[in-house]
Order: sequence, then C-alpha cells, then structure tokens
Amino acid sequence: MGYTLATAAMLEGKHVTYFPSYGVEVRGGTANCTVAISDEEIASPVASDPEFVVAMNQPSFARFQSILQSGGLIFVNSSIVDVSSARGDIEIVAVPTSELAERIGTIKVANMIMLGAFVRLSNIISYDFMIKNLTDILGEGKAKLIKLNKEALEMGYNYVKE
Amino acid sequence: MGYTLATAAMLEGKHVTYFPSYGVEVRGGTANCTVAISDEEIASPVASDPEFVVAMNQPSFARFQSILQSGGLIFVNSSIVDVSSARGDIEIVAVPTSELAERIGTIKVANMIMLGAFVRLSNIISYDFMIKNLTDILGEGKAKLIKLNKEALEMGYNYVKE
Amino acid sequence: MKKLMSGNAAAGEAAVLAGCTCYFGYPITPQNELTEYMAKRVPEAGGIFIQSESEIAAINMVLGASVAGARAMTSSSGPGISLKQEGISYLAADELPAVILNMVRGGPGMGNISPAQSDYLQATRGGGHGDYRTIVLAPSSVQEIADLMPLAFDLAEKYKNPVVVLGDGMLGQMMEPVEFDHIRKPKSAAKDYILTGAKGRPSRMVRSLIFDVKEQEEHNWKLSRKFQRIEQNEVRYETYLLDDAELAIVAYGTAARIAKGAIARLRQEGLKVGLIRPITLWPFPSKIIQETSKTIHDFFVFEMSAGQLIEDVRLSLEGKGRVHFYGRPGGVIPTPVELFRIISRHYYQAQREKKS
Amino acid sequence: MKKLMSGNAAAGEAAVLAGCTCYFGYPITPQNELTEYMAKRVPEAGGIFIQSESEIAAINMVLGASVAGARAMTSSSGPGISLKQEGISYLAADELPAVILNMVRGGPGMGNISPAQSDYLQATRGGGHGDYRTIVLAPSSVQEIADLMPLAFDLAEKYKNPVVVLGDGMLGQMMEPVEFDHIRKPKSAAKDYILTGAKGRPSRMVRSLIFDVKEQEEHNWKLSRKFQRIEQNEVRYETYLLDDAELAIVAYGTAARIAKGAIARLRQEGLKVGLIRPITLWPFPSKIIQETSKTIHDFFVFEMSAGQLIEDVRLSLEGKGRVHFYGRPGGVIPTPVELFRIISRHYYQAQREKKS
Amino acid sequence: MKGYIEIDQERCKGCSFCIEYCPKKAIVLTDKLNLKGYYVAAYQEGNGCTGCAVCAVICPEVAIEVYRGGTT
Amino acid sequence: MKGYIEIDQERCKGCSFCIEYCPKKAIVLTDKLNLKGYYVAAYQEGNGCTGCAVCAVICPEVAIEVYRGGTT
Amino acid sequence: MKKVYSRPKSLKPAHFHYCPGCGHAIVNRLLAEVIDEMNLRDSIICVAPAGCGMLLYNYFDIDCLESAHGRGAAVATGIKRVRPDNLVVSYQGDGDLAAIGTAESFHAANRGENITIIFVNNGVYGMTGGQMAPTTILDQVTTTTPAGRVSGQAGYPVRMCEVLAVLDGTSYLERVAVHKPAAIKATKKALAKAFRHQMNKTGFSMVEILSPCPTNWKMDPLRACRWVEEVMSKQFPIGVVKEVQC
Amino acid sequence: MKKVYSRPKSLKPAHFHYCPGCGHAIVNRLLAEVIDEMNLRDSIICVAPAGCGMLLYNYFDIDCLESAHGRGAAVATGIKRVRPDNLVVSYQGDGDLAAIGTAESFHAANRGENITIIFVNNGVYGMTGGQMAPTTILDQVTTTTPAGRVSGQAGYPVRMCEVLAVLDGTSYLERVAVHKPAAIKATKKALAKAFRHQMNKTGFSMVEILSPCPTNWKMDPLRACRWVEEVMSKQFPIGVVKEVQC
Ligand SMILES: Cc1ncc(C[n+]2csc(CCOP(=O)(O)OP(=O)(O)O)c2C)c(N)n1
Ligand SMILES: Cc1ncc(C[n+]2csc(CCOP(=O)(O)OP(=O)(O)O)c2C)c(N)n1
Ligand code: SF4
Ligand code: SF4
Ligand code: SF4
Ligand code: SF4
Ligand code: SF4
Ligand code: SF4
Ligand SMILES: [Mg+2]
Ligand SMILES: [Mg+2]
Repeated sequence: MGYTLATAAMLEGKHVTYFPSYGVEVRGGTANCTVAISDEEIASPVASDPEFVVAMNQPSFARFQSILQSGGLIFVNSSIVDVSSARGDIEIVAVPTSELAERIGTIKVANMIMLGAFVRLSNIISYDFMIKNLTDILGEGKAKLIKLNKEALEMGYNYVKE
Repeated sequence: MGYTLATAAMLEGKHVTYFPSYGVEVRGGTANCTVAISDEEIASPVASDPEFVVAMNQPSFARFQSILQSGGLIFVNSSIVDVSSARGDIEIVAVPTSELAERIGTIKVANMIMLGAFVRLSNIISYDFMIKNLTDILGEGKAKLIKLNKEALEMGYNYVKE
Repeated sequence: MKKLMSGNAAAGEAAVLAGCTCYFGYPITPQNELTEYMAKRVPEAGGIFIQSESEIAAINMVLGASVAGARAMTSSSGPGISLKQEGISYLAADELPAVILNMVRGGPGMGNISPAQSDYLQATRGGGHGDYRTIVLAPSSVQEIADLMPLAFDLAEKYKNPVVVLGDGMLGQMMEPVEFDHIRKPKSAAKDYILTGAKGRPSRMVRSLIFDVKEQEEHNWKLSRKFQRIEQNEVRYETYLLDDAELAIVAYGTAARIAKGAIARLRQEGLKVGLIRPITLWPFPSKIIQETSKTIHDFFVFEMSAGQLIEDVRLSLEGKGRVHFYGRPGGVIPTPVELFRIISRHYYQAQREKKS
Repeated sequence: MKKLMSGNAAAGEAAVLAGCTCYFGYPITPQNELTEYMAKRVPEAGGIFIQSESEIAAINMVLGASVAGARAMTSSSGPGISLKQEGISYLAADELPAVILNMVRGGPGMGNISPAQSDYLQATRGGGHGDYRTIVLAPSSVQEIADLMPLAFDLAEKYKNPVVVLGDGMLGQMMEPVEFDHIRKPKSAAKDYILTGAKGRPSRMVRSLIFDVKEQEEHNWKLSRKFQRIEQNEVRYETYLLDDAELAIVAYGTAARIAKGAIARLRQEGLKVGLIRPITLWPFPSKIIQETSKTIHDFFVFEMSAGQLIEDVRLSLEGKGRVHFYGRPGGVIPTPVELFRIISRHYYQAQREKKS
Repeated sequence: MKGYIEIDQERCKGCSFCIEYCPKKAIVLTDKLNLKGYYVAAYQEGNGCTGCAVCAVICPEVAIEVYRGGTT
Repeated sequence: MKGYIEIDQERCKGCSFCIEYCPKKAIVLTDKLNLKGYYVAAYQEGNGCTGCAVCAVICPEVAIEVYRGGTT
Repeated sequence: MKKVYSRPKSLKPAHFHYCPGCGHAIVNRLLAEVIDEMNLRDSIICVAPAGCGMLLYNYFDIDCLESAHGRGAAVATGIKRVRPDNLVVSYQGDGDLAAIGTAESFHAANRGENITIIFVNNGVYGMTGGQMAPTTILDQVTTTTPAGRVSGQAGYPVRMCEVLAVLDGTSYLERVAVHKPAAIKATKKALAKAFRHQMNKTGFSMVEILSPCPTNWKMDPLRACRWVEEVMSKQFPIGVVKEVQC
Repeated sequence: MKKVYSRPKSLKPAHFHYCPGCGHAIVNRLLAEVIDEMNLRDSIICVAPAGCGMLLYNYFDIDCLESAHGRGAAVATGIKRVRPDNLVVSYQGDGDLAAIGTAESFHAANRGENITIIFVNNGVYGMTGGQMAPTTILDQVTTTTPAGRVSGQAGYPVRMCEVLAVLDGTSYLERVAVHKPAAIKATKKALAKAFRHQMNKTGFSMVEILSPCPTNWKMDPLRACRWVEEVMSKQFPIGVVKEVQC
C-alpha cells in the first residue's frame, strides 16, 4: 500500500520517499514502511512524528500510535485491531478492511480499501488522478486486477464519506 | 663469521648491528650480511659505502667490491676468488682460507681463519679480548670446538702478520 | 521516465547501463537488494553474476574480470569491506579499474544494519596496506547514486584505480523516483594493459611484486603522481546557500540531506546557515573550504559517526576558522529538527562571541 | 645479560616473558623469524602455538584465546595485516585485549619484503570498519621492541583494546644487543569479562551485534570516551636536541634512527636540528608538537612512505609552522648522509627566508 | 484423563506442528491473535490427551508443557 | 658417435640429476664455478652418448640441448 | 499429575525471534535439553555465528561468544586450546560454515580440534533474506538464483560431512534433521554423542542438521517439513557419515 | 646431427631463480613444452601465485597475472568467465592452494569452473623459508614444526585431490611427481590432458605435482628426489584420483 501511495504521489509530480521497515536481519515481527510526500525536497525519509499512521494489525497499532503527532490521524483495520488502548490526542479512523475485503471476495484487496480511505481523509494526493492513472501506478504486473483494485479503492473512499 | 664478529664487538662493549642479507623470498644467489661497529649509537645497519668487505666467493667479490669506499680493504678467499677484475683504488687482502682450512683438517673453519685475518688488519676490535672470551662469543653450542676455532683464528691472524 | 526504486536497485541498474558486465558479491545487509537485483539483471544483459563464497573471493574475481578487460564491480558493507582491503590494495598496485560499493552500517564489529558513516577513514585513507588511495564518491540520494555509478566506472578506467562508492543503509534501502535516461554505454576504448592471450603481440604481465626497491619506489611515486592528478582534476562538491551564510555545515551523503532539512528550518528563523557537501570524499574538496574560511569563521561538521570527516575539515582549514562538531554513530538516523536545535545553539553562541 | 638478537626474535622473547601464552600466526616475510621463534619458544614455556591456515584464522584464534582469558598475539606484514582488519574491528568492538605486530614491508599489493612505513594510516586510522582506534606503538631499535612488547600487552588489557606494534622489515631482521631482565610476568588480575563456563556465576555473553541503534550509539560513545582517556594518558614520545633547535625533524621507528644519524652530521656542521620521535603513533603526540611550534617554525617530516605521518603533523600544527617533507617509499632504506644533505638544503633555505 | 498440556499462547507462533503430530488431535488452531500477531494453538479438553509429549517434542517455541499419569 | 649434448654451464646449478640418470655416464660434475657460484656439469666425450635425452628431460634449468642420429 | 515435559532450565525466559516453524528454534531447544541432562551449564562455552542462530546468547543461560561471520571454528579453536576442560561448541549455519568459513571449518577439522560444531543446514542464507547457500539444491529458487540454482553458473550443493570425512582429524560426523518427531529425537541423541566425543578428546565432531526455513523457502511450516523429507534429505542423506572409536 | 631437444620457444632467455634441483624448475619447463606442442602461446592466460612459483611471468612469453596469496582460483574464475575461449591456468603451491586459499580453491572446484590448477606440492612453504604446509608429512621437521609435525597440535597432511574429488564440479584430478624421468614424462602427459579437459569444458581440472624442495628439506637434490619416492608418494599416492568423460 505504501509503495502504491508513493508511486501515485511520484506520478503526480511530488517529491516522495519510501522507506521500508528495517530488520532484514531480525526474523518475525511485523513489516512497516514510511512514506514521505512533499512539494519540496525531502530531507529524511524517516518520520519521527508522522501526520498519519496506518495500522493493519494490533502490534503495529501498539507500536506506531505512540509516535503519531498529536492531532494526527491513525487509520486502523478495525476488523482485527482493538483500539481501546488508544491515546486521547489522536483521531482514529476505523475501517473494517478485512470484512469489506471479504465482501469483494478477496482479502488481498484489504490494503487498497484502506488506501482509498486514506487518500480521502489525508488528501495529500488527488483521488481522481489516482483512479485515472491506476494502470501506471500499479504497473503492468497487476494490470488485469485494475477493475478489482479500483473497486476496492472506491469502497474505502466511500466508506469514510460521511 | 659476521655474527661472531658482532658478538665479540658487543661483549667488548661497543654499539653493534648485524643485518642479514635480504631476500628470504628470492631463491638462489649468495648470502651476505652487514656488521656495523661503533662507539656511538648506530643510525642505520645498512652500509652504503663500507670500510671493509669480506668476500668468500666470486659472486660476492663482484658484487661488493663496487660499494667499498675507495681506500677501503677487501678480504678475499683467494683459494677460489679471482681478483683480476679488482678496482684500482682499493686494497686487496688475499687469504687462501680454503687451503689453510684444509691444513687444519676441516673446511668449516675457513670463516674463522678469515676472521682472524680481518681482526688484525681492520683493528676494530681487540684480538686478545676475542681469544680470551671465545667461549662466550661462540656460545655453549660450539664450546667443544673452542680449541679448533682458536687455532683457526691464530692461523688467519698470523697469515697476515708481515 | 522516472521509476520508484531503492538505492541498491538503482545502483545496479545504473551500473549495468554504464556497461558493467560483471558483478561478484556476497550477501550482507543493508545491500542485499543490490546483489539480488544483479542476480537477475546482469545475466539478462548478457553479463556475469557470481555469488561468491566470500567477500575476499568477490574482490579477487573483480580483479580477474578487470584484468581480462571487463567493467566489474562488487558491493558489501562494513565487515565485508574490511575483508576486501587486501584485494583493493592489489587493485591499486596493479593499476586496475574496479568499483566497490559500501552501503555503510553501524559498527565496529558486527554492529547493526542501520545506516552509518563510520567507514569514512577506511575508505579515504586506504584501509589496506601500502601507499595508495581510492577515489571515494558519496551520493546523497537515489538519483545521485544512479548518476555517480557511471562516473565511478569512468574514473576507475580513466585512472586505472579502484573507486569506492560510499553510501549507507538508508540510501541503499530507501526508495525515491529515479531516472536513467542520461546514462550511455562507454565507447569501448581498447585497453593496452589487459590480458587476452598474447596473440599477435608481445606477452604482458600484470603484477605488483617488485623486488628491486628502486623500482618499487618509482612505482610508488608514479602512483602518487597519479593521485596528485586526481586531486587536481576530480574534486566534486555541492555548495548550498553559502553566499550570505555565517556558519557553514560540512556534511556528505545522508547527513547532508538531513542538514538541508535543518537549514530550511534555520533559514525560516533567519539564521544564515549554508552547506558544503563533499561529493568526492577523496580527493577531498579542501580548496572550497579554505576559500569559504575567508568569509565564514564557523564550520559545523555533521556526520553519522563519532568523528571521521572532521579530520579532513581540520586538515583543510589548518587552524583558520572554528570547527564545531555533531556526530551520531551507531546507526542512529538524526532528524532535521534535532540538528536544527543543535545548530541554532552553536550559531547564537558564535554570534555572541563575535560581539564580545 | 645482553644477547645479540633479531627484532623478530626479541619481540617473541619479550612477549613470552610478559606472559603471552598464545601465539597464532601465518608466515610472511619479513617477520618469519618471529613465527619460527614462537614455534619453539611458546610450547617450551607451556603455551599455545598454532600456525594457522591464514591470517584471518590467526586473528580470530587470538580473539578466541583472548575471550578465554589468555594473553594472545599474532603478527604479520602488509597484505596479511589487511586481512586482519575485520578481526581487529571485532576485537575493538568486543573490547578484548590483543597484540598485533606488523613488520611493515613495501606496498601496496604484493610489493616487496624490504622495510617501509606505508601502513601508518591503516594502523592509526583503523583500517577496519566502524568507529574504533587501536593503540599503535612504534619501536626504533631491537631493545625498544623488547621494551614495548610488554607494554603492549599491559595497555591492551588495561583498556581492553587491540594494540598494534608497528615495526618494519629492518627492525624485524636486524640484530642488536638486547636484554630482557626488566620484564616481569603480569600479576594475574581476575578478568570479569572472559568466558570460562558460567560455573558459580551468571552467564556472560561477548558480542558486538547491537540491533538497537540507541544502544549501539551508547556503545560507540563509550568506546570513544575510552579513546579519549587513552589520548590523555598514554601519549609517548622522545625528543632529541630540541632545546636550541631551529628545525625539528618528526620521524618514528627506523626513520627516526636514520634521522639521529643525520642530526649528528648536521650538528657537526653547526646546523641546529632536533628530533621529535613519536613512540605512540596513536594516540599521537600532538601537544609536544604544538608546544614546539611556539619556538620552532620549521618541521621536517621524514618517513619511509609517500606521505602518511605528515597528516598527523599537519593536524597537530593547524597551520602554525611550516611543514617540510621527505619520503622514501617502496622499501628503500635511506642513509643518514642523504638525509643530511636534504635537510641542510631545507635548513639554509628556511634561514634565508627568515632573513628576508 | 491420562494427561494434559499447557500452551503458552504468547510464545506460540501458530506453526501447527503440534496439531499435525498430536495422535489424539487434542490441539487446534484458534482464530485468536496473540500480541506478536500470530493465530495461536489451543489445547482441546476431552480428546483424550495421553501426555505422550509429542507436541512438546516438536514445538519450536518451547510453548508446551506436558502433564501425565495418575497419582505419582 | 650416436649423439651428443651441449650444456649451458651458466644455467647449470650442479644438481647432478643428469649425471645420476645418464645411462652412459656421459656427464660429470666439474670443479668449475660459474658466475652464480655453482660447480657445473660437463659433457664427457667418448662415453657413447646415444642422444636419448634423458638428461634434458630431468634438467631443471633447461641447460641441456641434445643432438642425435646420422645424416638427417 | 506429573509434569513430564517442562521448559529446559538452561533457557532464559526470553521468547525466540525465529519465524514460525523455524528449525533453529527446535535445535536451540534440543541443545538446551542436552545441556540440562548432561549438566553442561557450568562448563559449556558456545560460539554463536552471524546468521539466524546468532541471538542464541539471548536465549541460553550459558557463556557465549558471538563470532565474526564464518570464523566460528577459528575462535572455538582459540577458546578450546586455552580451556581444554570446557566443552566448546560452535553453532553455525550453512553459509557461515561452508561458504565464507570454508577454510576455518576445514582446517579446524583437519587439526582434529576437540570442538563440536552444530551445523544448521537450511539450504539458504536465512538471516540476510534467502540468498543461495553452498547447500542450496539444484534448481532451487532463491533471491540470488531467481531461475533456480544452475550448476554451470553457481555450482553444486556441497555435502560437508562427506567432505570433512576425508580429513584425518575428524572423529564424529553425523547428519540429522528436525522436521518430524522421530528425527528430532535422533538429533538430540547425536548432539549428546558429539559432546561425549569432545569430552573423550577423540577430535573434531560435527552434527549437520537439516532444518526448515519456511520464510525463505516460501512455504508454510508443514510444507517445509515435507520438503526436508522428500527433497532435501535425498541430496543430503541422513545418518552417521564417520565415527571413530569413542 | 639433428637437434632432438632444444629449449622451448615459450620460455624467455631469463635464467630461473629456483634453487638447484627444485621441482618448480622442472614443472616450468614441462609447462613450456606443453604450451609449445599444443600451440597455446596465443590463448593461455596464466595466474602466478605468491610462492616460489611466482616469478614464472619472468620466464614465460605468455600473458600472466600475479595473484594475491591463495586467491588464484578466484582471479582465474574472473578471467575465465570473461574470456571463456582462453585457456586459463592457475599455478599454485600447497600453502597457497590448501591453506590460505582453501575456500577459493574449494568453491572454484565446486562451481566446476573451467580452469586448470597446476598444484605444486612440495610439503613446505618454500618461498618464506620452509615453514609447515598443510601437506607437510607427520613428524616432518620444518621451521615451524621444529620437533616434527605432531597431528594433535598441527593436524594431518591434507590430500587435496581426494578432498576435491568429493565435489561434483571437478572433472579431472591427477597426482604426479617430478623426481625422476619416468614421473616427469607422466607429469607432462597429465598437464596436456588437463588442458584438453578445460578446452572441452568438462569442469574443474587440477594436476597435483609432488615436487622436491631440496633447500627447505635440507637435503641435496638427489636425496630430495629419493624422499619423494620413498616417503612423500606413500602419503600422497600417485595416479588419477578422478576423471569424468572428456
Ligand atoms: C563478513 C560478513 N559478511 C556477510 C555478513 C552478512 N551475513 C550475516 S549472516 C549471513 C549468512 C546467513 O546464512 P547462514 O550461515 O546459512 O545462516 P542462517 O541464517 O541460514 O541460519 C550473512 C551473509 C556478515 N555479517 N559478515
Ligand atoms: C596474505 C599473504 N600472506 C602471506 C604471504 C607470504 N607468503 C608468500 S608465498 C607464501 C607461501 C609459499 O608456500 P607455497 O604456497 O607452498 O609455495 P612454495 O613456495 O612452497 O612453492 C607465503 C606464506 C603473502 N605474500 N601474502
Ligand atoms: S501430549 Fe500427546 S496427546 Fe497430548 S496433546 Fe501433546 S501430542 Fe497430543
Ligand atoms: S507447535 Fe508450538 S508454536 Fe507451533 S502451533 Fe503448536 S504450540 Fe504453537
Ligand atoms: S643424451 Fe642420454 S646418453 Fe647422452 S648425455 Fe644425455 S642422458 Fe646421457
Ligand atoms: S641437470 Fe642441469 S642443472 Fe643439474 S647438473 Fe645437470 S645440467 Fe646442471
Ligand atoms: S529466516 Fe529461516 S532460518 Fe531464519 S529464522 Fe526465519 S525461518 Fe528460521
Ligand atoms: S625454496 Fe624450495 S621450492 Fe623454493 S625455489 Fe628453492 S627449492 Fe624450489
Ligand atoms: Mg542457512
Ligand atoms: Mg609449497
């Protein structure tokens, strides 16, 4: 999802960096990544106090809600993440991505659903641009899945409409 | 021979350095060494223009007569070294060490014979001191050969008497 | 057309486009993506990829491929680079081109796999034995990695000397938009020093054993004349907002980009701070630092180590100007904000002292 | 009682007398006499001698023996020392004592087997990866080798850090009178960091992998605080005829003794020349050089390399005073006479300039 | 009952080795995520665990302790 | 005579391999020192060298050249 | 009821970092059990490699040294020569022992050092993300053999036990596996036997353990175990390769 | 009369630096003869080691590279992969190939690199003055085994051909000697055969040559040859150790 977001931003002409979670030499644990998007050059791809966090599972939620800047938005996969322990000074966007995904028929698109929601509420990048250029963004590889992914994006986008 | 000379000088209380021929990584060729003896500290154990050279065979003679300082002394084993090619500005001391050694009965002492001659004409170190302390100089190892070596030293010493 | 790529992958792609036909390497984090990229890419391009049994084998395979006339490279990090030092010394002695990429990680010893700049002295002072230097290039973005790799191969062949590209774990693993359209294959100039079998010409030997000390010395002076030529012709650096600056940061690679982030904030607050970013760590851009010292008195050395780059800054200044230092070793990635705080403190202090 | 011994043998004898019970080494000229001496001497003394399969194995056996609590050493030259750099970095990171002797030969590459001083930067800047330093001792006579070996082991254990003894082919192979009567076995202080099996105590681990970057950074700062302590306490040097001198030679090891020979001649001719001889190359005796620069303006760096020691002299002077240089790389052994000629030229020139 | 086991579910990583090899099928994989983020195995009462300890022998995480036998 | 050999005495190092293996004992060690300082081997006329070249086969210094046969 | 299986005392409470179904975890546990049963906690000194096994010093309540990548046999030699009465064990992966460490492993074996190597053969470089190892099977896909290991380019899988068996210094070499209960029990026996060889100073002993790496094999743990049974153990036959009188 | 033996053309006029009776000298000459007879002067690239064989680039009129000590197989790999049509030969001593170079030799063999190694086994480190080599025989006195090689301390003499034979990448491994005319002729045949194997790309080939080192064995040349016959060739049996279809 981070990679897709970063690619979209790049194609939109923004400065962008993508930093994967470190620890190729540490086994287990959950993966994570940091995406920085800006109109100026980006000094450091690591975020000490990000504006947005997306947590697709409990450990990630526990680990990253703490570094979110106060007033920041945290997107959680509410299907499996229990947010009872959340900080008070942050805003939680609960998206039951797993369930929603099952409706479409494949858990694989959970990320795209979350991305749709993220794009809407973060408005760092343009949703329409993303939909228009989805093929370039996802690259030849996923070409056949365009329809499916588009659907997922929309679903997430609309889920957080109100 | 160089080692014996150096040891003698050391025991006599002089500053001394012994530098073996380089080239452990080069095969063949003849061995040689440089002995520096002085009353002050010795800066460098290598001699660019030695006062004395001892050449026990032809190749050494060819190689080292050239670096001898003019007016210097070159001791040669005249039994096997042909000195016809010698420089004009140096003095040659011809000692038929091989033959003399055979008289004593063993070629092994050829070096000691030459040393005797060398000590006399170079007079860097005291001959008497050397004879007196021969046991220490040669070390336990050669103890039993003291008599033989003494004989050899004397023979060389006397050979160059006149 | 731009692609979003990791620095490791970009280094590999740029190398291949620049005519590198041989990659020999041994896995080590944080540069594995490069080895893995090459495993696929080089054979595709008709070249040679070998995952060697060790870093030592890799550098010696590079030497073999180079003496056979190919553009060859290897890459590693920290411990693996230490193991290549003998081989690098041989490459320099034999006057053979080669490119060695070091994605530096925290050290010494096993250390960790996070980005660091603590191999600076090893890279610039020749961690190997004998009188030699390696050209050291220090990119600070994925695009610059793509730009410097072809240069690395060109310089290596121009001067028949190994070239080290000094990155770090962050530059290796982060992804940024990058494009390669400008990279051209080298026009293959015939090399008169390589071994091809002596067909139709006198036989050649490539060796660094020189028993005759006079000859060896002449070889050493020949090399050091070459190094002087490199120092004259190949210094590269970037200056940023120096003109009106009252304090100059000196930083390279990742540290330099963080410095730019800090400068943005500093400038907002009206602090006149600029940056000198060495791109070649050897030859080191001493001149520009001396120049600058005529107008600027305070130099702030910032590096992700306990203090290595600072030596070259002090050597350049020779007492002219005051050297401040902030280092973060061990794989810590400092933030622009923290650097901003430190620097403003030093800045105001310097101002006060000037007053008094 | 004095013995006539080679520097290589003397180093071995002194080490054994100083309680070195483990020698691991691989043959290389010009230090083979040491390995061969130890092959006989160490087992006699009840210790362990292994001719390892390589220099890398040797340095790692040293690490193992050291972590097991023994006084251990290895020795090599040029190429072999380059191969040990990873291991030396690990020793420094693990904070383990060890002594590494380098009888430097001409380089880079295979080079030759004649004496040289071209591994200075490698030894003093840590040819290995990461932020660390090794203490570097530079003897200039066979007797001083015998004196510095015990010190090397003491410092290694005092600071739990590898110590490099930097000799050269001449010091290793020449014989001089030497005595060992002053050397005492160390009073065995219990070491609380070694591995003996965890009997009757909590288990221990010795490691340098520190994933947590904050911890790794703290480890780096801990090391660099240690290095600062060493810089404060362990600087060693000799000065010779400095008081009335108008030009100060800076030289170490073999070059320093040649310099003394030159000074003798220079003084005869009434030229006021003195000598600063660093005995610890790291920590470098910067202070005395700074001090001296208050009274002497001309510093003449003389080394058997293309120019490495000169960096530390320039760093010490920071522009105060003029640095002259004469280097003979490649295994050449310069003569006092030649140095005498060069220096007198520089000396008179300096005088003339002062006049005008 | 002949035996039973205790599973430390915070150690369990859901490899399901124990489930595969338990002769009594007395262990099942649950849909419960532990803090590490793994679905964990759980002991199934009443399937007649014999305390044979095969599960413990194969558990990579040393997450299983086994009890067996009557009144000893 | 069936054959003969020529020895480059400046190359010879007096290892005496050729002397050992010559079936005709047609080579001898002399007391002549060459410039390198070695006592050199010499060909012995009239011992009936057959030109078998065994000496050349074993000579480490490639110091021996062998001639054989009648009017070819 | 009586507790018939409980956590080995020589293990610290720490949780393993290994991936689900990783053979290292099982080997660690077996080593701990043997240490307990043979009462080795006070005498063993263990050398940890660079590799997924490296953190064992976090798990074992015994003296441990972390070695540079591949040098386990050399540092173990240094330790053992100084402390002949300690049990010295070097724990190494296949990349560590058979690639970068080839010379050190080979010559420690040839010297007949009285050390024991626990050689975890999982056919890949686990820690660095699944590159080819010397033991990777032909046609096996890894991140550095994307088209499968091709002998002409990347060589053949190396049988280390068979190679070291040629050396006169080796006293006990056995290949085992940890992919099913029976094999696991045999592995435990082999470890104990190797330690007895070391105690009797018969020379160099090594236990090669075929070990699943589900993560880098891109298989679920059970499939990984099946692959050990069906493919890996064909290339690397299980059993004692060499044993001298103990 | 007809000249039936003359100096090989591929040899330069330079005199050898080898000691009297040194096997290297004979091996050099045989290599030169094979180069002449097989017309290889234009295609061969030879890698010289650190060792007494290192100066061969002074003697041969062919392209030569000097390798770092022990790395001959690795640099030869680099050369051969770039120039598959050249004949690439690495000339190495026993310390070079079997001690410091163990890993490089081992893995080049395992990869089945199409290179040929001429392995001069003289049981000592000749160039550095006669220290123990991996191939030194038990009880043999060297400068680093003053009391003779003792297996418990210094290990056993290594039979490299037998070790490498275990690896699937090796195609031709033969052990020969140069201590008497018959053996010398066999050695020449073996060299030619190894080169044919390389030309046919059958994989890694090596000819191990038992070679006298009179200087460091402290024997006169003839006695050294007798020692090869009576002692050394017992430890290192002469003959083909492995050969695949060529
Ligand atoms: C000198 C050096 N080179 C490379 C590395 C990186 N590295 C760490 S572990 C490893 C290999 C791990 O594979 P293996 O030995 O098979 O152990 P596994 O993780 O598979 O158990 C490598 C290449 C290193 N730490 N040091
Ligand atoms: C890295 C390194 N270590 C050590 C040496 C010194 N050295 C040169 S040749 C040699 C060994 C020679 O023995 P061998 O390989 O058996 O060849 P030989 O001389 O016996 O033919 C050694 C140790 C070196 N040049 N480089
Ligand atoms: S002890 Fe045996 S029966 Fe009980 S759960 Fe474990 S494996 Fe199943
Ligand atoms: S074997 Fe252990 S880790 Fe695996 S599922 Fe069962 S309890 Fe969990
Ligand atoms: S050719 Fe034969 S017979 Fe003639 S000298 Fe040589 S060995 Fe003797
Ligand atoms: S074999 Fe050659 S070197 Fe030896 S003695 Fe005969 S001619 Fe001389
Ligand atoms: S990567 Fe493989 S070897 Fe490493 S911990 Fe995970 S499963 Fe085990
Ligand atoms: S030392 Fe031995 S190997 Fe070297 S040249 Fe002399 S005889 Fe030959
Ligand atoms: Mg592995
Ligand atoms: Mg040899």
